[in-house]
Amino acid sequence: MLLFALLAIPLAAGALSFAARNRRAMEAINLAAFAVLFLLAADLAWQVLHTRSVQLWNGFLAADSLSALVVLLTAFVALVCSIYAVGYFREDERNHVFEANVRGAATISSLRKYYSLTPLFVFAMLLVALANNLGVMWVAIEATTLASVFLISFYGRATSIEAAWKYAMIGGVGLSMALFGTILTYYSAHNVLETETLAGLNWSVLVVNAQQFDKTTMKLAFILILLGYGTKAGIAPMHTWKPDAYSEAPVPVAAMLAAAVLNCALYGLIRFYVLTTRCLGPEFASQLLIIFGLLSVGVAVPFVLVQKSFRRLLAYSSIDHGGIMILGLAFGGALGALGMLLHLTFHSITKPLLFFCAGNVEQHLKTDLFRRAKGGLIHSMPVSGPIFLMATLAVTGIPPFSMFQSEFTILRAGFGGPLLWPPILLIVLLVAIFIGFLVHIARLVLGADPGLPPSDSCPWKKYSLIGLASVVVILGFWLPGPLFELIRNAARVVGGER
Amino acid sequence: MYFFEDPQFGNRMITLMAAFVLVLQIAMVGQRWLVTNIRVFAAQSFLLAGIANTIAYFNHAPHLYIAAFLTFSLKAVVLPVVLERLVKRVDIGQEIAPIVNVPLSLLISGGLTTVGYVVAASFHHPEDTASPASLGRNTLAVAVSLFLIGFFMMISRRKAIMQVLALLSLENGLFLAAISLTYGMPLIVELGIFFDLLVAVMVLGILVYRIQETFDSMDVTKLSRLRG
Amino acid sequence: MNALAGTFFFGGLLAYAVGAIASLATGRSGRLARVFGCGFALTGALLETISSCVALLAASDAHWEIPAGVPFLIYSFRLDALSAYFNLILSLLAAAISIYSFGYLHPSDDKKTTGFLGFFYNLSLLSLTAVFTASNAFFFLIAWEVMALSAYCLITFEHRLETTRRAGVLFFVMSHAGTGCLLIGFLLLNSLSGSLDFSSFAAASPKLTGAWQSAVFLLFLAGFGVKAGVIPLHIWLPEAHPAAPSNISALMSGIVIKTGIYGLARVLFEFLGVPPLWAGTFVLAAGVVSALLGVLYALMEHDLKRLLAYHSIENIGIILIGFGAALMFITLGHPSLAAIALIAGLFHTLNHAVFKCLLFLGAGSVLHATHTRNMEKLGGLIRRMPQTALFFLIGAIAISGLPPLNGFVSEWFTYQALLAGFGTTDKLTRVLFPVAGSLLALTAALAATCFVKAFGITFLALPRSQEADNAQECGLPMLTGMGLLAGICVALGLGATWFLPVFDGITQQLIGVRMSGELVAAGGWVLTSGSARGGTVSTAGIAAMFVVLSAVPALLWLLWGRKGHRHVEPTWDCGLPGLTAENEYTAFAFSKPLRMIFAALYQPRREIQAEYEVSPYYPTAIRFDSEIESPFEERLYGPFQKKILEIATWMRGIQAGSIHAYLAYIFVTLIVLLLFGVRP
Amino acid sequence: MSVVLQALAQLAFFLIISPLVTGVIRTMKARFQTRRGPSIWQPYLDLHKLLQKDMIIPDTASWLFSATPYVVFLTAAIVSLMIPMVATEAPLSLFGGVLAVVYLLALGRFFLALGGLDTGTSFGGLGSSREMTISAIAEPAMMVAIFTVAIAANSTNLSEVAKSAVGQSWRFLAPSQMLAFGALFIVLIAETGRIPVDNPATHLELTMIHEAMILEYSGPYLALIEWGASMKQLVLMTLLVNTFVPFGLSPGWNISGIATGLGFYLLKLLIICCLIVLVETTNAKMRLFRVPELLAVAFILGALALISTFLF
Repeated sequence: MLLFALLAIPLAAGALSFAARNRRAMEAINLAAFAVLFLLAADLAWQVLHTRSVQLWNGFLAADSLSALVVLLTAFVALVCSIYAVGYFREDERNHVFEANVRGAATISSLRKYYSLTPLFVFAMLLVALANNLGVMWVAIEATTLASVFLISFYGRATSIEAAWKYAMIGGVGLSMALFGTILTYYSAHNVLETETLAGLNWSVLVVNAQQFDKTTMKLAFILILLGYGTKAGIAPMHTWKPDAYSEAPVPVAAMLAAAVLNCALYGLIRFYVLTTRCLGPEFASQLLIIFGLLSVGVAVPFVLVQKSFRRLLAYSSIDHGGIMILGLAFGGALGALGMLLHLTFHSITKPLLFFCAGNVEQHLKTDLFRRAKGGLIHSMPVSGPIFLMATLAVTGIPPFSMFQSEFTILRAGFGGPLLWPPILLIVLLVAIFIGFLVHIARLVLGADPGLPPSDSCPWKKYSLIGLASVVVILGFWLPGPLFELIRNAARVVGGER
Repeated sequence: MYFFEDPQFGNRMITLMAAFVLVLQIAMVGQRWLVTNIRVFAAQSFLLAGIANTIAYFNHAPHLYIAAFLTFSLKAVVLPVVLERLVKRVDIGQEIAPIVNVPLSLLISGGLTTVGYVVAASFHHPEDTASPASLGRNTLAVAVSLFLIGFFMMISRRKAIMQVLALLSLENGLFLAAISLTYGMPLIVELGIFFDLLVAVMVLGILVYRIQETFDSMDVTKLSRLRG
Repeated sequence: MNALAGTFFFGGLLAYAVGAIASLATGRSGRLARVFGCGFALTGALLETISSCVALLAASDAHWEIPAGVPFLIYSFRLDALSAYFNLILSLLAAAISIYSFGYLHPSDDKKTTGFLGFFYNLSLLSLTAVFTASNAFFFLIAWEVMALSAYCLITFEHRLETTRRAGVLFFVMSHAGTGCLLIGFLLLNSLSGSLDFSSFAAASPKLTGAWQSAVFLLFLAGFGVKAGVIPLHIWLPEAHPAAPSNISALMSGIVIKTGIYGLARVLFEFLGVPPLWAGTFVLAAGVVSALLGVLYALMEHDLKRLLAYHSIENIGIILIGFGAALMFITLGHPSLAAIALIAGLFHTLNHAVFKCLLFLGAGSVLHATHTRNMEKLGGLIRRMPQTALFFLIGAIAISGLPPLNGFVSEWFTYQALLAGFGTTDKLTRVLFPVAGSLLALTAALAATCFVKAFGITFLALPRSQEADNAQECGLPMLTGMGLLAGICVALGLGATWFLPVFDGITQQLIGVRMSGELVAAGGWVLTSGSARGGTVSTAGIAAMFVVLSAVPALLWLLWGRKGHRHVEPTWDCGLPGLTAENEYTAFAFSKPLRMIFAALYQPRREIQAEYEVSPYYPTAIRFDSEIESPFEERLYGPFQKKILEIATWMRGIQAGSIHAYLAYIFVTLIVLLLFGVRP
Repeated sequence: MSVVLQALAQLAFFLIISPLVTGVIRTMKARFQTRRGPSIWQPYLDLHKLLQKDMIIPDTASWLFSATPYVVFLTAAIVSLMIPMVATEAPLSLFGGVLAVVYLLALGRFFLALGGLDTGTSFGGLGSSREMTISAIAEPAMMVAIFTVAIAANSTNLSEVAKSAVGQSWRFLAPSQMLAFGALFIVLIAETGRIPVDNPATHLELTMIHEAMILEYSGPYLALIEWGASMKQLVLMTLLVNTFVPFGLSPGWNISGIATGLGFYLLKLLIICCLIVLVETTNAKMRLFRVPELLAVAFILGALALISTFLF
């Protein structure tokens, strides 16, 4: 029932929001739904922690530790984004953004679009994590794309339509590859399982028999899955939609794309990774993942070093972190998987903070270009400014913030492996990315007072920022025991244990 | 009518239809008129439905009939109609200058077909060619080629609507692969895929319309403001 | 004793932590934040001083492990001799700076910033303590980066100035690059020893040989070298240290760069096993180059704080000369000589910390009183700020290595170690030791020249600007802070023999010998170079002789001088009407001979523009511009940065906005991978 | 003889002999230039006169101006007790060896330069700047020469250096010793402000170095500085003669030993004075920026000395 509730609540919230007549009602519906959702997700995590697995409908929906972790993070991101969104869209309304649309749509219909599509979006993401069947999982991932296209083109500017088009097209191609990979997986299992029922694609069934799968097919399947879900996760060279989509979407949507969709795509990848390593041994997958991981981190470097827009900067950071997680997976072993999932967790919590800061700054300056910002934001934004700087440091892996811990764990796993150059190269690239970030954000936040009017007065925006920032700081010193236990169990799932 | 029982006959039929599917795909590559392209796509989808029916018949896989019906109704009828109306509405006849010119495109398509065959060749297990389970498996090469050529079309065409069409033909390749390798996916998955496809086409249709409205053109090369 | 040391140790940590939080919490009231920020820091510093002294005296090797609430992290502290020694340096300086800061921070300046300053100040003290005592690589790295982070925030404190922001970013960037090296180094050690614990690294050191050893050595040298400011990794230092508020500059130059020295000591002598000979030679050469270039660039500075910052580079070089020699002696199998060289380096670390801190605080007082750091605008402060001038003079004498103060003692040991090095081998490398010694002598002499300039131009003669003319002596807290350090300078100089046993624990731990017995002779009055016949010196004796021999001038005075009178008259002005500040020699002119002599290094450019109305021989105004080349920025880092940015700009073509290109990337990848996947 | 008496004796010798050496050089130089020159006792008369005179203190100067003469005088006095003069055992050799000597002299110079700056005139600054520069670049040459000696004796303690030469009395003919001697001699010329580096007899602003710094000193302060300077000169000369050619040094502090030691010592001083005078009369003063070249020569000599220790 819990699993059903997890899926039903966002669907219901989407429908209710669609029916709602005014802004307050929509805000209230979303907030309430996501708050309840978060509690349910926490409950799920708690149950999974004790029973290892929760199932519904004869195993059609199933949650193991990995799913529970992804569900929990998705629910968390959805909750904080919905809180922030209230302040964000109110500010947009005050700035008459909606009236200035190319389409000239009225405020309420724009808001309705956001408030009803977002729960659908979240529903799709939860389904990704909860579906046991890999085919259904694919359908759900495709659904996340479809639900978010119009969220990306939300503002109706020429550039946002461009971004949405690229997102839809590249995503479409990517997911076709993923479907191809899924078909091949089904095929390679087909002969072994001799079944044509739904269970033939159930992960829980596949993982048990993975060793007998056809090896060549599994290789091709993994390549296609890697490219497919890699596209969705924004792994280079399939990352190209990311900067466009992240910079054009409304900030809460961008935050969700960066923090939650990434998780879902990686989640899909992990499921197949486990099958592949079981079938082929770890070398094949880890070879590929090392190349793609390093490529992702490396691709981000030039764009981070030379960048004109801070929204796009964040997108490249997201590509970089996708690469790091992929590398964690690639370095393998219990440590690599654990590092990867820790990174996933910390990233999901830190990244929204960074996006919210960028959102506040963008709404304050009315631009996301560095060149138009005169620096010295700390004077007009005494809360967002310093937190922006702090979040930058957090996201670039500076201790005491938690991402250093996960990156360190991943690197440790890397140095434990047969090849030394990938982790060393990773360190070099990470340093370069840090440099780019620091230079850009320090220039933006610090400096003489340019004389802008004070901002940071909206309590929704301010307190969602402060709250999340506190979580980020606390995580640097204290990771709650049960959460760590959950992550560790999830890492066992990645490592192939049940 | 004994040959209706003969798997060998079914195999031939499938191979023949698959070959036609590939020919149609290459025809799309060479074709500049949008409306013609849409109709070629419809024909291709129709053939696919035929292949699905044949496989369902010879392998006694009843759920494939449903897939075949959905393919027919959705891809051979509904989508072409929707797309043709869209083309009429935005009033654009043909692709003037594709990014890769037609002769070269045809050449590349040939190359991609070869790649498809090479990839598919790795699936051949000599010991089970004779068994009924292998029925239609030689169409895999066609499926991979369809997929690759469709992908290539997305790269070589400027018009947004052609990209949508290319994406759809690419999905046809997937469908062919699914039915030929495993006689389709589990039914609920199949339904989900079709539902997604439908929604995707609607979403893309709306986007195409918005592009036309915003940029006064369907040329996606004009969508290049977001850089760096 | 462990329990006692531990109680004070954690008490100190707690005080720092409380100070950080309290000053942040009371940030709205500058007055309160100042009291909390400085008060808790002082408390913590005193507790840490006691703890370190206890640990050093009792030769304890206390070890505490506190599990952190974070995966894999254990707050693992170890207060062994080396840690306790550096912690002692830190806490001594922290105490003086905290007292000084109380006067330096003006609550009326800016209310909010005082709270932040207190927060980051205490945080940096906390992290510094952790750096010196961490005994787990993971914890060490975290403490290391938190230190860099808080240092960045402190440097960037006056971020309204463009130069300050740039300096901060430069610091953080260089520091982080260094951390990257450390990260690789520690992870290499980790994969060798299978644990992140420092003790396991030490235990695994015999396994570390060949290429791995070389790699680890170079990585740590680079990583810690950045923080220490070894040339050519120093470029951030002269920018960052002056940019910070002066009390923070004192902290930075006094102790933060010493973390690099601590790290080197820890790694080179404990984790590296027996290093190859080239490693020691390399460190020695790096030390000589840093020392010499550091002081040469210092000579060209007319900004008081930048000048001091360059001297930090010089002194780091002197410390490294000691370390390099020690490494070479270890390789050559002379542990007792190695111990002397190590003592020289470590003692100089303490000495430099004390007098550099003193000098920066003095510069801070000058800045506080005159609002300028430009020496060309100062002068005459000795009459307006007599105590500050006296303390600065003590610091200047100490840093110039002149007897009988502390700088002399450690340089003396360095010379002795280098001289002894000549006899240790018959390879040609032995000529390096005396050559290094003579270059050290050049360095010291140039340093003296530089401080004649720094002190003379800043404090003596006539004020060169209105601000300097109006300067007033600073308040009691600031004077107390400086006085404390000046006292330590004198005490360490005169009482060096009684201080030497402190090093026994360290040399025992790192090299396995105890030397203090051999280094002291004549009942504790005389320092020796290991044997009484080798070389001796007695700073206390020299100081005593100053007092005793004063009888001679006094006698002369009695015999002859009573008839004469003192007249205070205007200085001879060459017949011009009245001597003004414009007649004085400037700092620029003072260093001119050296600029000419070392023109090959400085590549000075000058530009003279004379404006005239009638004839060029009768100019109405002359503008003179001169600058020297900064070769590392212009020849090394500048082109590198430019190249990187060029490549980055070129690579940005990847994302040119064309969806077709984007799809093509995926397409090509797909084909390549498919073919890769089906290859037989 | 107790150490106190030894110290008193050596101090007295130094105090008394040092003006004489200045006088001897001056007179000898005059004779070489076929002038009559002043009496060799003239420096004593100068000191006597200066000590009696009034002092004029510039109004810009601070307490440092007054402290400088004492520091200069005292450092020279302390140093003089660390060097073996007539006996191998210097009275205060335990308090410091050659390094302490060099650094104590540097301390004196440090204060002298500050004293020059304290007056506020251009001349003072000019002198300080030049003095510090030249002494700085003289330093490596001096050190490398001293190291050669110290390495041969395996000690930086000057008494030990002198003792180690006992029994190998022709050691000074070794190439390394000769080269080091040459280096140190050049340094001596530079440090004592003699031609070709500085001209002690000039007050021309373009050329003066040492004199520029002490231009504002008068009366007893000037006397202390002058006396300190001549003691420093004697210290350096003693260093030169007694470390390289420790002939005739008395092994202990007894009357007869001291007498012969003193005799040999004065003889050696006379020879060194002759050398200095020879150099001063046969050379012209160099341009300031040629001086580094001279000192580079000294450094090379010293380095060669080191290497020849290695070779032979």
